[in-house]
Amino acid sequence: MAMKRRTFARHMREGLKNIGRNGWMSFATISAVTMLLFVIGSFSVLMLNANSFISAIENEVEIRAFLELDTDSDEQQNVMQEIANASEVEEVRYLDREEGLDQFIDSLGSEGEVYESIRDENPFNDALVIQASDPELTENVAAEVNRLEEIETVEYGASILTQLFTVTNYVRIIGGVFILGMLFTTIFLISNTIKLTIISRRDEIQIMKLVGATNRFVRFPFFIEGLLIGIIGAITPIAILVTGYVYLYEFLSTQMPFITMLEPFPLVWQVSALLIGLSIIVGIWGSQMSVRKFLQV
Amino acid sequence: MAMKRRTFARHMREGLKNIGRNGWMSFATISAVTMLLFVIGSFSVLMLNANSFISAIENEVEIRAFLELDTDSDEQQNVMQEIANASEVEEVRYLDREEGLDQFIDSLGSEGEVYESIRDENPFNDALVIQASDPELTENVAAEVNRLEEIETVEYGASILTQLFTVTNYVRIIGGVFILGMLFTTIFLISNTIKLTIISRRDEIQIMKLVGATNRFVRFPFFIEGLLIGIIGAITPIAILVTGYVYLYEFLSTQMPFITMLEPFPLVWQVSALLIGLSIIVGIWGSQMSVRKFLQV
Amino acid sequence: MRILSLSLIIWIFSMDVRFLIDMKRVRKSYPNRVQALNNINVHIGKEEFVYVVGPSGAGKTTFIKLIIRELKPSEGSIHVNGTNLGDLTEKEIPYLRRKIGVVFQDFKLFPKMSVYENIAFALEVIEAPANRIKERVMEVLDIVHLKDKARFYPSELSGGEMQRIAIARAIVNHPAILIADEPTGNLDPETAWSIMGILEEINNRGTTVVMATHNSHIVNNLRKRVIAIDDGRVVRDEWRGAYGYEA
Amino acid sequence: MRILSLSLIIWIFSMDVRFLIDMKRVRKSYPNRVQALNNINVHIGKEEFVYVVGPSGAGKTTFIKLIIRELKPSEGSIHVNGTNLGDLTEKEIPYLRRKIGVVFQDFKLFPKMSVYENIAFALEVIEAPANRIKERVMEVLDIVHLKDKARFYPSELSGGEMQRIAIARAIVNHPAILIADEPTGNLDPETAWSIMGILEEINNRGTTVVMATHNSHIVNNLRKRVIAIDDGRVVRDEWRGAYGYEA
Ligand SMILES: Nc1ncnc2c1ncn2[C@@H]1O[C@H](COP(=O)(O)OP(=O)(O)OP(=O)(O)O)[C@@H](O)[C@H]1O
Ligand SMILES: Nc1ncnc2c1ncn2[C@@H]1O[C@H](COP(=O)(O)OP(=O)(O)OP(=O)(O)O)[C@@H](O)[C@H]1O
Ligand SMILES: [Mg+2]
Ligand SMILES: [Mg+2]
Repeated sequence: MAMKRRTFARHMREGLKNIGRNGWMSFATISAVTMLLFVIGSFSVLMLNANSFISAIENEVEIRAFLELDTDSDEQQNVMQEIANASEVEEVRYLDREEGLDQFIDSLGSEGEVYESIRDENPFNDALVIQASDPELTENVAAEVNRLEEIETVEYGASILTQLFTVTNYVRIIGGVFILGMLFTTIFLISNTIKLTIISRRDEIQIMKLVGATNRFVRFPFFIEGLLIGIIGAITPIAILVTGYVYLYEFLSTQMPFITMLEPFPLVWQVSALLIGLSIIVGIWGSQMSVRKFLQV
Repeated sequence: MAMKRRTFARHMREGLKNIGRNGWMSFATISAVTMLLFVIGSFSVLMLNANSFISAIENEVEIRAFLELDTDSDEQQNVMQEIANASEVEEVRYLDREEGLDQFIDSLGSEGEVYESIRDENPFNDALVIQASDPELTENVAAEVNRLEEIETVEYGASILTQLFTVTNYVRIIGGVFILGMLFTTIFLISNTIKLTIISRRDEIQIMKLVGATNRFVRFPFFIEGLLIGIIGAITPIAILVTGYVYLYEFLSTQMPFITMLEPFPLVWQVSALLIGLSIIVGIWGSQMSVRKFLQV
Repeated sequence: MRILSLSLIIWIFSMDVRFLIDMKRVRKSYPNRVQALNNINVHIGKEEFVYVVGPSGAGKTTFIKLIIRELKPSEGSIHVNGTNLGDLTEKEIPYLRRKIGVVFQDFKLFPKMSVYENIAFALEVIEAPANRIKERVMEVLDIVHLKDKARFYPSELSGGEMQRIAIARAIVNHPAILIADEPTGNLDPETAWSIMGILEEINNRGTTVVMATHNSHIVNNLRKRVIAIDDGRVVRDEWRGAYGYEA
Repeated sequence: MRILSLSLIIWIFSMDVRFLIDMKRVRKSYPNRVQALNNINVHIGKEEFVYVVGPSGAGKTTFIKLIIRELKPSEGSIHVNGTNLGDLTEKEIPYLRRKIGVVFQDFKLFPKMSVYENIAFALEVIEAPANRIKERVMEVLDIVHLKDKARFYPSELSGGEMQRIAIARAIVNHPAILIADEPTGNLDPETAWSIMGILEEINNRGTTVVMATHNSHIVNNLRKRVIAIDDGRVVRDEWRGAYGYEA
């Protein structure tokens, strides 16, 4: 049975009024929501950045497949094509021996200087630089490539790689567990706070029932109230996070250009959407769950 | 004026009873304390470990000072002594050229293989490996050492180092800010929750006052209650953290030996002491602050 | 055969809608084992005016709580307005309660709502149009002489004023049954009599009135049916009875 | 000179401890601008028994709240037991209140404490020894005939039972002054009279009793001093007066 429009309007009004009527309690709830959303919001942003940072490191992992000295240009083209076609391979690049040596010496920084002397006897062959479609497939791809007869030897820092992936995986797991834990904590604490405010209004709920209100009639204003508390509670943390992140991004990209943060947009909007969604859902859910307990009169 | 012993006993009893009388509310408060302490506890443990991990990395930073080819053994001893005596230097080690080359090739992993061929023309000189007393002093020490005439060239990865320290400093700052933020959030949310439970008991507080209770008489049981809620709320997170950390430590030290975690003891006891201290202080403070508001009758 | 037809007659009799409130063999014990009512058989017809009297703790309020289904009887059956309360689903309870206006012994006003809002609530529940709510609320406020307190909150009222607001809320939506639990306990005799005037008028317009009271002066001077309860039992049920609960 | 000595006499007079409660030119308006009391001059001596009567909303409860310093007067001075309430510091208020037993119109029982605990509280406050508390609580429970409800919670009591618990708590620590706000409003006449018996006995033992009431039957049959308040003013103050508040 549909609700009359005036009743709907009454519920809206009542939900809004209730926030004022329970001034202190509303304030306590809203500030709890604000704090928790801020914590989980900044934590999410941090973890997303850490994750992209890790991915960037992982994506720098590449395989060097040194070509046999006796391969000619055609053969090199063919094998390159063949490798490029494999589904597990993202990209193949040709690197001639001179360039390979340059890169090697560069990568050693000042330590490389001592090697300048051996430029004449370049120990490198020409090589193919291969990137796997997923960094974790690197080992497989390297094994496959090594089987090709045009390839003399393959190089990808096996031991370092396993360590790297174990570490990054653990970082991801710890981060994920923390995010989930924080999410759970947030949901629990917000609904807990709402429950406390509603417990202290149990008498009012029971009077409503005794005066002939249906459960739906009692619950609707609490629904609106939960919604509004969710929205109001989300405003401050979203505002701080959006401006804070944009500012931090600009600050760090000049101060520490080697740390690559995620672009602020659309990231901050996504996180904001997440926060307000979470906030509203928990606000409504928390209040509805708690009211429900006291409807039995 | 001293409180009678029977009154003290009465307050203790009353504080304990109140936890039962306000069953739901006490439960909500205690579980909020539990959640928050658990979050801040695990976060502290994580950050302490991250911090020690960073320090370990930083401590691996060392300077290689390559000795002039024409220095003889005595001169080498002298200069080594000289360097070792400097207050900014932690340790000096002698590294002959063969060993230096071995280490270099090892450090390259399989990539090093291509260098085996040049063993005969070792490009390294004998070197001194120097560790600064504080990793951040590395640059200074290197400059000083470079001035010595027995030293041909000094090598310490200048650019990498600056990056490393900037990154580790930022990690420390972010971690610190997060810990402080979490601490503030925890204190706020616990006292907020306590306030909500006490607001709904304002009538009772006012009746007490009207029946002739002094402020102290009203407050004391709330003091006990806050204390007990702090203690009870801290039990679970401490138990989980202690066993969890010990277990994780054992698990990771076999699974990922290259990740060095802090020894579980006395770390877990320190963190536990911190948690229970925090919990009790906030419990008492939160309840006393809130009661105070309603004493004016 | 005779037993069957007899129970049939009783059954038909019990279905008779002449009885707006109909309790049969009702027993009520509280969870703490207090036996508040025992073997109560009470039939109250349409448009009746009934006093329920009895000493403190006799079971009057329990009797009232059973009628509005705030409590379920431990035994026996209760019919109100033709409905068996035992068959009532959770969803149907509010619709029963809307037909009954109740003045609670402890008033049960909403502490955070103004006097106006407190009374309006009973009309909002039945989804009355806004303009009618306003008109009707002011009307009943006028009846209880508290028009000037419309914007006050319950905590700003005197005991008697709260009681009159509770009365106003109970009558605001023209209920079929008016139940008043000690509605004059906090009123001076003059105001109490004016309230009695209101109840009588409502009763004359067709509303059944059940009123628990300790006011012997009112019971003895405005003679109506008196149901006397003592220690959970009906000890007397007398038309135009006097105050008293000796059997 | 004459004016000076006159005011001196008034001053000495006002200090006289014969007056346990002494209000001079007291006015009280609430924050919402309701003027509840106006120019109240009331002097109540030791061991007196006073009825305060008046219509609903006249200001009786406000009068009582001023005596126990639940409210401060907007104007005028109040002395209770020789103390000027205006000079009282926050810290001293509880000690004043311990000398006054109060039966509140809305009972003000602790909802989460048992009946026993509710009454014991008033003795714990004055740090009475445990065995005396137990003894005395059972004593007053016996006086109000509710010994068997000691372990009940207020929500499990009937209206009249709550009222009697409130009375028990008010008298438990032998106060110098007993103030009762409508203490018989929820009681049947028989129980009400038994309560009046208790109040009289307490009064005979030397306790000053101030009782706000609407019960004309009691006032007219147990003749005492009657202070009638109407619309915030004392309209009559009569020894052995009858119920009524016409000037
Ligand atoms: N919720 C409850 N739980 C347990 N016992 C209750 C409860 N409510 C009432 N009682 C007990 O049931 C008995 C009847 O109570 P009820 O409130 O019906 O009395 P009453 O006739 O209304 O009395 P009064 O005139 O004092 O209001 C009393 O002894 C009371 O203690
Ligand atoms: N807290 C308050 N805030 C504002 N106005 C109040 C407050 N308490 C009482 N009043 C008003 O003051 C006036 C006197 O109230 P009071 O409670 O003293 O009356 P009373 O004589 O005790 O009446 P009753 O017999 O109905 O209990 C009333 O008009 C009331 O509305
Ligand atoms: Mg009753
Ligand atoms: Mg009053």
